[in-house]
Amino acid sequence: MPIYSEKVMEHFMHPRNVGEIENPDGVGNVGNPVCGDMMSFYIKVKDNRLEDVKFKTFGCGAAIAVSSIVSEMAIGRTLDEARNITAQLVADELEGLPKNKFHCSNLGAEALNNAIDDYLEKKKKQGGEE
Amino acid sequence: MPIYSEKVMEHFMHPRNVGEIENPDGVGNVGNPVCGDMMSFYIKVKDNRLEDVKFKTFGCGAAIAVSSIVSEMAIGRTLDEARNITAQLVADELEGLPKNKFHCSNLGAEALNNAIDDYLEKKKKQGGEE
Amino acid sequence: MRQVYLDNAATTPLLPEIADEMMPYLGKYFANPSCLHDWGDAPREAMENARLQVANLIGARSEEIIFTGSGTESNNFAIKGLAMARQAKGKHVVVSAIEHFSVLHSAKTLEKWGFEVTLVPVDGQGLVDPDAVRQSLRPDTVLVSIMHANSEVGTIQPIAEIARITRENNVLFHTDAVATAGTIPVDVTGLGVDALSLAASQFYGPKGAGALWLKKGVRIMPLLDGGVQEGGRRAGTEDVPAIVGLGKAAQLAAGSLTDRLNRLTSLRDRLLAELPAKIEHVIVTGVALPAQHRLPGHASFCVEFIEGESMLMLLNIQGVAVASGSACTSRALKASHVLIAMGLSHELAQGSILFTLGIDNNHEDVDYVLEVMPPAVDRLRQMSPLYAKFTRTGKGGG
Amino acid sequence: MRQVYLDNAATTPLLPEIADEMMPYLGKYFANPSCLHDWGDAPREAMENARLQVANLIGARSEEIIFTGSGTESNNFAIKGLAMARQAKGKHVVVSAIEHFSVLHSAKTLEKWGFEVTLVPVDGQGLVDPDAVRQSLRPDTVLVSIMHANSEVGTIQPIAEIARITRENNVLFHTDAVATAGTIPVDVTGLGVDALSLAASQFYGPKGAGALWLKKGVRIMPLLDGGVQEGGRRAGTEDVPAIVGLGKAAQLAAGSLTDRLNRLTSLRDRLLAELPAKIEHVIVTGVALPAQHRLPGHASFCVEFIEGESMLMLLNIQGVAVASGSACTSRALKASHVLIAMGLSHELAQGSILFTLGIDNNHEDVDYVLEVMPPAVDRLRQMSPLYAKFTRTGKGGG
Ligand SMILES: Cc1ncc(COP(=O)(O)O)c(C=O)c1O
Ligand SMILES: Cc1ncc(COP(=O)(O)O)c(C=O)c1O
Repeated sequence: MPIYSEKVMEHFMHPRNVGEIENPDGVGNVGNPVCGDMMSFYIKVKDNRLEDVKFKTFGCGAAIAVSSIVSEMAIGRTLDEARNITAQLVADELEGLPKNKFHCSNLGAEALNNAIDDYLEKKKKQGGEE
Repeated sequence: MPIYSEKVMEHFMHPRNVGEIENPDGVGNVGNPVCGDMMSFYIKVKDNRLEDVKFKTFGCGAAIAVSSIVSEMAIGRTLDEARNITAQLVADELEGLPKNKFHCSNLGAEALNNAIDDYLEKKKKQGGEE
Repeated sequence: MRQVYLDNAATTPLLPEIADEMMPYLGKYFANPSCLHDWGDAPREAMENARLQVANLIGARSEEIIFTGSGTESNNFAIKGLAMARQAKGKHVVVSAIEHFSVLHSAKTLEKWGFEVTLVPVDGQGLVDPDAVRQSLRPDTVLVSIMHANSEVGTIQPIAEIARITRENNVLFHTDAVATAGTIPVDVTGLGVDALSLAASQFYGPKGAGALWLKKGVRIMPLLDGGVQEGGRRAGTEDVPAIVGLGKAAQLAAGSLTDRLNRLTSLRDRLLAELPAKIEHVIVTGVALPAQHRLPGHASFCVEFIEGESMLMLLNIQGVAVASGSACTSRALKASHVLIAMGLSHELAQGSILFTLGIDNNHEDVDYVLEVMPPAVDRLRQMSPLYAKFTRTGKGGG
Repeated sequence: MRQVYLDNAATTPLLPEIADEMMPYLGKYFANPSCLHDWGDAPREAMENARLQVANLIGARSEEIIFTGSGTESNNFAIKGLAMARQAKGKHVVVSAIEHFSVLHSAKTLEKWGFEVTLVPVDGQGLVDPDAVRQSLRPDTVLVSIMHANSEVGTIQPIAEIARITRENNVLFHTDAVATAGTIPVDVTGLGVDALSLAASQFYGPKGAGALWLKKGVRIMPLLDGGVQEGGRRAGTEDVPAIVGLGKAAQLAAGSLTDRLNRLTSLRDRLLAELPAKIEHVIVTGVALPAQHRLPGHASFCVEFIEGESMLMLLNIQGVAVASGSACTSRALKASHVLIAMGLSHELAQGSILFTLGIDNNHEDVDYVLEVMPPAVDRLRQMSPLYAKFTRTGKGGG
C-alpha cells in the first residue's frame, strides 16, 4: 500500500498515545463525519508544558497516523512550542502524505491547538473566579 | 482479403471480356473519377441479341469484377433479357458484395443499359435517315 | 499469510484461458482490422467473432454491439450520445441518484449543455421505485438511465418494470449493466431496454474493452469522432486483443453463469449472515437476506463508529483486499453518494466496507475474513471518539 | 511467397519485448490501480513508470501526461475539451484541411455546438503556410490544431514556426503527433505547443493506449466523465497492460530513434526515387526527394489512370500489404481529402498508393516491391478507359 510512507504505516499500525485523559486540562475536537475525520485531543499541562497528550480519532489511516505523530511531537513541549506544530511539519515528520490526505495533517494540528485554547480559556475563567 | 467473395476475387483476377470493340453497335459510359469508378461498355448486336460485350473499367476490385460478370451475363442475351440484369442480380451472381460496394453492381447494370440505349438511339437515327 | 482478494467489483482477475485467446492478437495478428489486405483478415474476423459472443451473452444481434474502451466510455457515450441525438425533441434526462459517476457526471455535463436532469431517489435498500420514474417523466424527457445493479450495495433494479413505463411514454431507456453483464443473466429483450453498457473487466475479461449495445435503429451521436470504425459510431483503431478477450469472457460467462451464480451466492450469504452476527453494530447495506435482488458475489456493510479506509488498511495487512465506498473510486474521500442517497447518515456511511467475491474464492476465504475482521473492528473502535461516546451515553448507535 | 508488410501507418507490429513487458499485467498484477490495498500497488507503479517513459520521449513532465485509449480519443479530447473549456473566451477554432478525421470531425462537432471552424489550406506538397495560420486568427480564436505530420503523404509541418504565431496571439496550440511521436524526434518545448496527441500503436506498442500531453496549467473539459482517474480528467478503469506497453514502446523508441530513422530513410528514398523511374506516369505525393520534411518510412504516390484499391488488391495477391488513401480508413470510398486539399484532381487522387516502412523491412523488401509493382500497374492500365483515352489522344495525363 505504498500510497502511504513507511512512517505513516508504522504510526497507523502502532499509534502512540491513544486514549482519553481523565480530568484533562484541555480538550480539542475537530472534524465531523461529513468530511470523514474526527479527532479529539486531550491534554494535561504542567508548568506551561504539555505533560501528557492523548487522542481518539475516527478516520482514515492518515488521520490516525497524524493524530499519533502530533501527540508524540507535542508531549514535553511548551504551549508556545506546541502551537508551532503546523500541518506542514506534521506531514514532513510523517515523510509525506498523499495530496488528497494533506488536510488530515491540518486537522491534527488544529485539534491540538483547540485543546490548548480550551486549557487557556478554562484557566482564564478560573483566574476570573479566583 | 475475405471482404470479397471468392467469386469476386476470381473475376477480379481473371476478368472476362476486357477491351474495346472496334466499330461497336453501342457504347455506354457511367461513373466519374469523383465517385471513384468509371466503366465503358461496348456492345455488338446481332438479331436483337448481344453478340459481343467488352468493357474497360477504372475502379476498385468490385468494379472490375462487376464489369466482368455483367459482360458474361449479357453475352448471348436478347436486348430485353439484358435489360433485366439488375444490380441485385449482379451482386447475387457474385455471391454478394460488401454493403459499401453495392453501388458498383448498379454501375455495371447501368453501363450495359446505356450501351443498349445508345444502340437503339443510333438505330432509330439510322432508321430516320433511311 | 493467506491472500484473499475480495475486491472483484473493482476489477476481476483475467482468466488465463482468456489471456491465451488474446495472445495471437498481441503477436502475429497485429494488423489493423480496417485494412483491406490479407493482414487485416484475422483481426477483423476475430473482432466480428467477439461481437457475436458479446451479442449472445445478452440476447442481442451482433450488429447492435459497439465496442468501446471501458464501462465508463460506454456510459458517457450512451448518456451524452443518446441525449444529444434527441435534443430537438427535448432536453430532459432522468437518472437515479445512485448511478455510477460515469453516468451521473455525464448527466452533469448535459446540464452544462442546456439539459435538465432529474435524479430519481432510492429507498433504504437502494431500490428505485418504478412509479418514481413514471412521475419524473415530462413531455420533453428524451432519456432515462437506471443502472441494472449498483456495485456499491449490490442492489438489482426492477429494470423490466421501468422499461414498461418508458416504452408506454415513448422515452428511450439506457441501463448501465457493467455490474451485471457476465455475472447474472442479462437479456436485452427481457429487460426491454434500448441501450445497455457492459465492460469485460467486470467478468474476468481484460481491461480496455467495453461495449454499448444499441437496439437496431436507435440513433446516437458519436463520442469519438473520426474514422469509419464501428459503423462510424466509435472511431479509432480497434483494440483487437482486448476485444477478443471481451468476446471470450462473454462466451465463458454465458456457459457457466448458473454455476458461478450458485457458488458466489453461497459464499455471499455466509458473509451477509455471519459478519453482523460476529460483530455488534454492523448493518448490511442494500438488500439483506434473503437477498434475491442482490448481486450474487456482493456483501456490503456499514460498521458503526469507525471509518472504512482504516478498516480496509487493517484487513490489507492481514492479506485481505476489500473496498470501502465506491470500489472504483476508493481514492475519493467523500462518503459514498449511494449510501447517502439511501438515507444513511454520513457517520454511518463513512464506515462502509465492501466484500465482492469472485469465482476463485472459497469457504476458507470467508472463514478467514470472519476471523480477522472482528479484531480489526475492535481495534479501531478503541480509538474512536464516536464509540467512546456511544459506550458512555448509549447514544449514537444506529 | 515473400510477405512484405508495408502498411505501418495503419499500425505497427507489437514488438515481442513490449508484449513481454505487458504480460504480468495480464496475469498476477491484474488489479485496479485505483485500489488502496496492496493488489493495487504493482499496477499503479507500473502505470506511473509508463507515464514517466512517455514524458521522457517527448521532453515533458510525467504529471502532464494523460493516458487515453487511442490517437483518436486523444484528438477528440484535445479538440473538444480545449475548445469547450474556453468557450467563454470565444468560439473560433482553426485546423488544417489535411488533419486526420479524428480532428476534422471533432471540429465539425464543435460547429454543431456553435463554434466556427476555419480550415487552413495546404500547398501542393501538403505543407501548411504559417502565415495562413496567422491570417486565420481572430479575436475569438481559442484553439489552433495542426498535425505534426500527415500519415497519408508524410509531410512534416513547421510546428515550431506556427507555435510562435499562436503564442504571440495568446491562442492555444494542439498538435496531432500520432504519426511522429516515437518515429521522429518530438520535443514539446522545442515545438512550443500546448497540447500533443500520440498513440502507442504507431511505434511498435499495443493498441488501446494513447496519450494526451497537456502543458501544466492548461485547462480541459473531460471527454470521459466519471471517476477520479488521471486526476479527474479521463475517467474509467485504466488499461494497465496497454499503458505499460505504451511506456515500454516510448522507452525503446527514445533509445533507438536515430538508428530507426536512418534505416527507414534509406529504404524510403529508394522507393521515392526508383518507383517513379520504373513506372511511367507516377507522381510522388507530399515532399519529394530530398525529403527532409517527410516522415522517414513514408513513400506515397499517385499512379495515373488506375485506382488505388485495385492496385492494393493485386499487390496483396503478391504478398505485399499497402494502403490506398488514408491508411486507417481504407474502407472509405471517397478520394482522400488530403490529396484533394493538395490540389490533385479526383482522378489522380483515386490512384493513391502508400508504402509505409517499418523497422522489420529491408532492401530485399524494396526490391520485391519494385519487381511486382510494374506488372500490376500495367495490368490495370490495360483495363482502364482513362489509359485508353490517354494513349489515343495523349490527353488526361498529369
Ligand atoms: C455500475 C458501474 N458502471 C460503470 C463502471 C465503470 O466502468 P469502468 O471502470 O470499466 O470504466 C463501473 C465500475 O466498476 C460500475 O461498477
Ligand atoms: C495523424 C493521425 N492522427 C490520428 C490517428 C488516429 O489514431 P488511432 O487510430 O489510434 O485512433 C491516426 C491513425 O493512424 C493518424 O495517423
